Amino acid sequence: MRNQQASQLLFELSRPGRRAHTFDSLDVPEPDLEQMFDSDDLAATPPPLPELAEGDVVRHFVGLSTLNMSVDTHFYPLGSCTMKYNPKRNERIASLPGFAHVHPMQEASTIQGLLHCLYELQEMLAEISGLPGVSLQPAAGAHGELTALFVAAAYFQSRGENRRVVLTADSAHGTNPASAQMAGFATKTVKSNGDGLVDLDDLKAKLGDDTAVFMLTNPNTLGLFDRQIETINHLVHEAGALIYLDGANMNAILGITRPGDFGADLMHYNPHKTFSGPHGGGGPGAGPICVRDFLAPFLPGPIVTRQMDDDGQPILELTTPEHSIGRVRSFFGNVGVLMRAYIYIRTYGGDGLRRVSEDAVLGANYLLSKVKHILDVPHGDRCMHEFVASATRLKKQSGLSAMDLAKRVLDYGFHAPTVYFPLVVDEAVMVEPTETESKQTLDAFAEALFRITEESDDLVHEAPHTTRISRPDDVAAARRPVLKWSDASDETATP
Amino acid sequence: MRNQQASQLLFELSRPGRRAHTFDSLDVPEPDLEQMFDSDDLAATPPPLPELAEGDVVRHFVGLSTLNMSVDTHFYPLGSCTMKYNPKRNERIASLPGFAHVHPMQEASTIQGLLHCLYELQEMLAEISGLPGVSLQPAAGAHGELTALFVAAAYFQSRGENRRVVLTADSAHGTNPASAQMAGFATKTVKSNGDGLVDLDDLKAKLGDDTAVFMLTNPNTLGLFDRQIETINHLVHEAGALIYLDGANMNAILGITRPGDFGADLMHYNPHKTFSGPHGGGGPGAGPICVRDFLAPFLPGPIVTRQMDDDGQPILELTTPEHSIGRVRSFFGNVGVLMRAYIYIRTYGGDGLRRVSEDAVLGANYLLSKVKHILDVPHGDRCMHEFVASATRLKKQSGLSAMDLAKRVLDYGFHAPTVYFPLVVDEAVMVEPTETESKQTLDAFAEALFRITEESDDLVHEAPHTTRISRPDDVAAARRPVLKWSDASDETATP
Amino acid sequence: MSYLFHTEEDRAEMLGSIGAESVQQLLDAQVPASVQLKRPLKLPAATDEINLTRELTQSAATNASTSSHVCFLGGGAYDHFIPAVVDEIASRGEYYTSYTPYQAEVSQGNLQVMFEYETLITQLTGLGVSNASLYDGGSAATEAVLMSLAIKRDRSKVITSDVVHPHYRETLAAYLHNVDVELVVVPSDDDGLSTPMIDAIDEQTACVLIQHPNYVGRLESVASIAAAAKEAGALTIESFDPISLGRLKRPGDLGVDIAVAEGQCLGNPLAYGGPYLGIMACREDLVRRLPGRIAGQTTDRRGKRCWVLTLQTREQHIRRDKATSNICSNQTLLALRSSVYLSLLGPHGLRETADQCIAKLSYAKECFEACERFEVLHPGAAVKEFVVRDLSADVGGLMDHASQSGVLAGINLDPLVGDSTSSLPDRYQHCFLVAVTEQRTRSEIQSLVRTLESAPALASPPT
Amino acid sequence: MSYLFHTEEDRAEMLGSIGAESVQQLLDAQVPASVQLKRPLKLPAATDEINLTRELTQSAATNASTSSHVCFLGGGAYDHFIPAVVDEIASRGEYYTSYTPYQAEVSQGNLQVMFEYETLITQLTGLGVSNASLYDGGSAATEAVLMSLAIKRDRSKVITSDVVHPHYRETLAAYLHNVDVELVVVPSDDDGLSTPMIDAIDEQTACVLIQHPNYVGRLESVASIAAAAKEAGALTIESFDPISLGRLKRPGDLGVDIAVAEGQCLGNPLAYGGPYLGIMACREDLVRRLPGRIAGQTTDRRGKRCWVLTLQTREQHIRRDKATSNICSNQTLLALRSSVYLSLLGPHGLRETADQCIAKLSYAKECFEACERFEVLHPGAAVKEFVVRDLSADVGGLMDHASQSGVLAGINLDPLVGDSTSSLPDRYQHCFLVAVTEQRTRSEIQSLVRTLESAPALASPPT
Ligand SMILES: Cc1ncc(COP(=O)(O)O)c(C=O)c1O
Ligand SMILES: Cc1ncc(COP(=O)(O)O)c(C=O)c1O
Repeated sequence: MRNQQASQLLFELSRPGRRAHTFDSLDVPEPDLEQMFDSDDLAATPPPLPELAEGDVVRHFVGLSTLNMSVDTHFYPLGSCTMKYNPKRNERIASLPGFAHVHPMQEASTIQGLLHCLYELQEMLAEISGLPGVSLQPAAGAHGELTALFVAAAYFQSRGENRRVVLTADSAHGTNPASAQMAGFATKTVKSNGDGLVDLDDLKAKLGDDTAVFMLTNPNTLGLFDRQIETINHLVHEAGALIYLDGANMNAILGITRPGDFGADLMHYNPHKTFSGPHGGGGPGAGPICVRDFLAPFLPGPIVTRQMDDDGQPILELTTPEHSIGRVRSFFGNVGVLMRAYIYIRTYGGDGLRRVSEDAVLGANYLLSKVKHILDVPHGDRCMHEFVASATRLKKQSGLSAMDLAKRVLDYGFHAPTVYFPLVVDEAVMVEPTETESKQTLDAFAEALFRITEESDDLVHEAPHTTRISRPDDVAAARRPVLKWSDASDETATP
Repeated sequence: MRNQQASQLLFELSRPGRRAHTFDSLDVPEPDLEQMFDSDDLAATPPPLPELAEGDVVRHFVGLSTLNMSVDTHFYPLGSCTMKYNPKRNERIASLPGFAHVHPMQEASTIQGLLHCLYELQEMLAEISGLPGVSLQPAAGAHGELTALFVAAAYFQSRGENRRVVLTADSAHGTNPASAQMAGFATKTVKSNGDGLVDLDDLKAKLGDDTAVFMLTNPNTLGLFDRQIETINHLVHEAGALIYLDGANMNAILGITRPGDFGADLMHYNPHKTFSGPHGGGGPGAGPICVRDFLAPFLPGPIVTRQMDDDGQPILELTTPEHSIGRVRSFFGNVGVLMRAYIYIRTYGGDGLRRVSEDAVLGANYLLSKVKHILDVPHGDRCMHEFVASATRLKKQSGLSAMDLAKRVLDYGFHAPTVYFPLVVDEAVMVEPTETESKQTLDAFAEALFRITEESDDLVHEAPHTTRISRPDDVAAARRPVLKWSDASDETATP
Repeated sequence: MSYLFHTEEDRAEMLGSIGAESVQQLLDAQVPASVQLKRPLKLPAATDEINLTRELTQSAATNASTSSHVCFLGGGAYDHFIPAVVDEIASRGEYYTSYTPYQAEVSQGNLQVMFEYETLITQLTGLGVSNASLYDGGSAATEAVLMSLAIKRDRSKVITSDVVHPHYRETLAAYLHNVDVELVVVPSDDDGLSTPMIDAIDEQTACVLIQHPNYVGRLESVASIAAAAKEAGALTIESFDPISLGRLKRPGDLGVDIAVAEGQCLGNPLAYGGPYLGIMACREDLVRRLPGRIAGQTTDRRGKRCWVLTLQTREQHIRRDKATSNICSNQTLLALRSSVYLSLLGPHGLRETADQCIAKLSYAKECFEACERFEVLHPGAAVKEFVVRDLSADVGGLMDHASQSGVLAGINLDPLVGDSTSSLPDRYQHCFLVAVTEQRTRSEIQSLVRTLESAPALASPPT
Repeated sequence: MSYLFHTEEDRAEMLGSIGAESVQQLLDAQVPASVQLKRPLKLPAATDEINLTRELTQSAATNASTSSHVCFLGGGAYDHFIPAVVDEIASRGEYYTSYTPYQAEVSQGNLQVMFEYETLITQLTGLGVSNASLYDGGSAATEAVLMSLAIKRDRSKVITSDVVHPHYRETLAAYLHNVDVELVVVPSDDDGLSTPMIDAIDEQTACVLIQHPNYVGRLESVASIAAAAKEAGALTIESFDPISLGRLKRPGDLGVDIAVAEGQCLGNPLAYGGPYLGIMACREDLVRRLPGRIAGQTTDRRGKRCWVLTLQTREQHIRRDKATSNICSNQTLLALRSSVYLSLLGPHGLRETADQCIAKLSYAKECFEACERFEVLHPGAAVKEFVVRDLSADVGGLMDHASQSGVLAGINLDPLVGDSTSSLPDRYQHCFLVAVTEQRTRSEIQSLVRTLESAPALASPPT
């Protein structure tokens, strides 16, 4: 049922003279451009973009969309990514002109409704984290990490402390060390112990006078809550350093435990994970951060604050914290994503959010209880919102890798789990079902995994078989990069 | 890449206790229903609808959508259906709350903007047809036919003429005779001649004192403009009857010739064909009708009329024609569809609409110039906006029917042409490319037809091969109808 | 130009292949010069997307709508909430830009949706079979009558009541005008009930058409009427309100033979009257006389379950003048929307919606009753509509007053009172019909009553 | 409850399979009791879709927006028209609910879109390679500087100008604060041009960052600056306006090494500042230092052309602290929107859009010039923005006056003037920045000037 033309590139569909967007004639005088502009500034011809009709464009992009798996179409148990259902009411409400068509340089007085939502969101994030200072500015989780590290740096600088090292966990996401490096810190890695938790001895060994921040993911990327958290808290603060919490896994602990209560001084949220903001094929996200009160003066600005006017009516204003690090991007923040988070939190309320996490934990443990009979799960039979299995045994027995398994899962109509992350597990298969999947779906997924392990090796090695393409040659792609169309070879159409 | 669960029915996904739509508690007192209602009126339990989560519903219906071909995804040369591109601006504008969320019983004074559009649309349809009286009320083309026949009946009745017969062409769409019958007329069929046009002798023979209306499709369903139109016009009116024009093929003649100018007294439009209203998988459409001035007093009401107020400002009002037949449905009409037509006509303007028809004719003749080398085209090598080929020769040579051809076309990623209609051509293959397809697409389609004729008979007989299902058993469906789920057999999932 | 594709080069190549000089030449060869239009069409000039969007956005903003005003209008079309999911699904191109599923292999989505819709409607109505949609509530009621007449060929009387929707009766009258059928509109009793209809049923009666709740919001004795009809060998047609079935008994459980409804309330925008959704379900044994398309289950060549259009010999494209109806294009997209809506609500959501309507209506009634100026016509049970009388003002003026204050307060019944087949009885003079959906809030209801109360009264009340 | 699935029965079965009594037991086994929250979260109560939709629709309606007001605000975010097609495509679930294309076989849609986007950006900029997006214009400019510093490891000076976007400079300053780099902000000349920057370039300079047209709408001598930089062995980074390239020379044709832009103007909603689109393209030979994801072409096992994420050794998930950037989530959906936008416009539509901006801006300038009260600061060529001075009023008050009349008249530059690294020079005191897009009409421009002219003047003008 595939439309053969859909595999062509925009540029191959182009025909000179074809037009989609056309204009009525000008309602003002037409200026003489030659006279107005320096001829050096003007291009003789416009950029050589493709020329298409509106119908071309629609059919092309609608066609391409059907080549993606997505939460709307498939179970998407991609560990660490929290691919939960993206509520349609969020899309509708956030797209209202009064939210979506507001210019970032409008005066606060013209957008009190919007600022009210953003103010409430700040308060909500503070309450959920137990950390009172909030900045909504960062554009994604990694950006939040970076921003928080800038805040930490400014804080230590304000105290005259020269702490240049950031510790990251070996199970941490790559953004942690990358952010630390970008923020101007040196990085050291803290090992995991046999239980997949922080190796306390290694932590102790690496903590020192020069330690600025320990970046912790908790629950960590193995889906485990670090039960040594009080010790960690004690050790890090004892050393005069701060604890940063990578909040990518907040979906496990909403209303159950709060980063501020278990020792974190700074953290980011990924509203595009925890609070159902859609991932958009890779973005946009947002990365609001929360910090302890003594760090709040260093947050980037602006922040929404509330005053009372003469009639006792609340007025919302934008203010910049006293010792602000400045800003980490233009304008306020990823408001479209933040509004979706706000709507989501309003939909659930406090009890509801706790129930979200409970169901996420229930679903993951249920799936774990099935998968452990199929694959090894090195870190025990309890987890929080996700778990990491390993295909090592499979690999030894039949030569099938985590990658093979993942590819074959696609044939069963499921997105694959995350594979080869975290790095601390060999042949890692990281499964996060989320709370918005039914027991039937979890059963079907476990059943698929089981069947795959029973299938012939060749079948699995050569998977996927039912997708638009078979496995791509990644090596060739990187060795001889073709990063844009020039006249890349055309597809020929045979059904 | 298919999500296996998507083939399940809603009812099979249902689990008792699952909920999507939930409610906050009431903000008014809860009445005592037992006391308020007669117990005979109350149902003990609500209807046994399925119980689903919001994520179930979304994934189910998104998944199902991907099993359809559509104009947005595929070339759809379905003859007589004018499957042209459905502009997205029409969707956006028609969905504005000020158009889409207006209650049908609002007073005219509260909806002047909307009534202005509808008034202009009436004027536009009158200008395009050359027939001044317009009713926007009918809900589809067939409904327009019926309404116009009611108008004709009322007209003759008002003149004391007892004309009880409607003539329809043998190449006409089934709605013509069906509408005539429903309107209380007897029907007689007028034959086509060897050129596919009205057989004038047969027409003469059937015309008489009792003839109320001759229903003509022009261009007809063979894609031919009847060049005898002046004679037909003369004959029918001579007999004291009226000419009804089935306007389903208006896409061929916008700005080129007008029904009112070539003799039609009444006609309907299919805005969902001619004016790009999307077909919605079978509807909704609309069926506005235009009539000569002497028929206008019989039109259904209300109609939008324009008055000037004391300041000379136009005021739009709803009025019912003097001798109105009443109404043929509740409320004003299919305003959502009509607004799309209005936006479409505004987008093109007069010259643009003529160009639409010219390109529709160009595209059809071009495709005809290719297809005639592949299949017989019994009615010559010129056509208007569509043409009808025949698979008779193919059938004789290789046993392949028009149906086989159509099914195999699907494998090439195109929707099939209309087959077995009109009835006057054996093994009819009716192709309407529309003006919104590129030459490349037309070439690819012709190429596909050609290749199919070269393929092995078995391959074609067993087609389609690449669709979700192979050919369904229509006979079993009609013989042992299963028209609702009770516990219809479940699909099993194997990739 | 707008949505056209062909470049000058394309045109030349295409004409070359055809063997024509120009498109005009192609036209001249077919359309006699004498009937060709020699001038451009006189239409507003072509307008680009930017200007048209601006102009029509401004035009739309001049209309009162349920977004700008609080809506208490009903009368067959209601301001129920439409969940965001409904719009999201129905705006997928694969649904709204496809045609009738003539090629089942590439239309399984639409066909399964139709089959599911039919099942949902049978669940909703308690009847055995549903078609895939008709145009709207009014034409559906009329088609049900025509269907009954076709089944009861030897009978030629149709009975209905003066509290059935005026538009439905007007439609019915227009359809029956040229056929030899007697349409009897029985006056309702003082309580606004159609029970007197029972006495009019006789051996000539093909069917009775009732509405429940009726146009003035009253609950009819459907079961008694249906029993009387059955006794006389006539069919009973009930025009029902889908939302009300969250709480009321289903047509199928009341002895009804054919149930019809306006499906707008199930997730479809008000859109000033259309496109709406004509719902029709009937007893299983009547299926071969049912108008409109039907999707059914079958298997493909490999034995896989699938869906097709079926029982097509009822339809115009096969049977032409012998068809059960002339309907071709129907309201599939609206049926899809309603299926999504019903799937989201489920049994509990539908019940809750009905209950919220009932509770808010009761509250609104009380508020009006507490007001000297107004009389609530029929006390007692109602689901979402009731009639209020105000002798102290011209009802049209009263409604205008309210709409200027941002409230669409109700339907002025005065213009509907009269003595045609489609009129309401005199009792509804000086009255308006108020509809209360689950969307209305306590404070909106309070402000409705306050706004109306504050409207200027007539110098001398009418008599 | 909202979006949850598990029924009580499901829960019981699931716990059974796990072998746990309750979810609480699962939690207790992992989360020390001492850190568990013992109370419910203090958040507003759960709200149903009906009530939340009503409340937030009302809240949205209280905000001024480009739908309620005529917008002349720019400064890096513009009220360009967004064709309906863009919204329709981007609202398809397959796009907006998918993740980063880690499994290429089921992400060919997103990957091809990324590849096409990259190609479109190279066509737009005239540079050899583009990444698949960064966060926004400001962070993209900063990433370009970091990239330059990484390429020119032995150099530690970054030069920019005081007419580069204040937010971009503020961002840059924050990023560079903890690293050993000198940020030099060269004052512009009286014409609002950055040409003096040329003299500041030296052997220590890693890169120069210019904006063209610059923040006050002036066209910079990009080619001369780039030539001077090249001469000194430094890289040139141009922050460009995508729409302006319908008429202006492309960065790649001016000798620029890295081009960055805010892509909001290419079909993305204003949304009070985000999500926006960071565009970044560079010379082909610099690709291994480019931050962000890149899609590339390859073949599958059957030799079929396909697309993958490539050159991933630049990225954090492979290289961790050695990565070219920490970016992970990017702005793919916005890149999709921009690809659709550029496909619709094509070369001619882009040119026409730029030309309409220029013509309407010229008209607006004339209208202001015709007005005694106002001074247009820099006459001469401009594409969509210019600065107006009004000595007779407090600019903030003036803008308030306009917004109360339904016009968002311009950006008050007063708060941006100062002497930090991110300030504008004193010359822009008492000024506002007016942006005119292709959407503005003659009559809107006239009413802008009329509205401002009618604003009350200060008793004594400032000095
Ligand atoms: C554990 C963890 N940390 C950080 C990130 C980075 O977040 P973002 O992609 O929003 O920048 C991710 C995202 O995948 C993550 O899983
Ligand atoms: C020639 C012709 N007449 C009439 C009709 C009926 O129109 P509608 O489907 O709008 O009722 C059609 C629709 O297919 C048609 O093709």
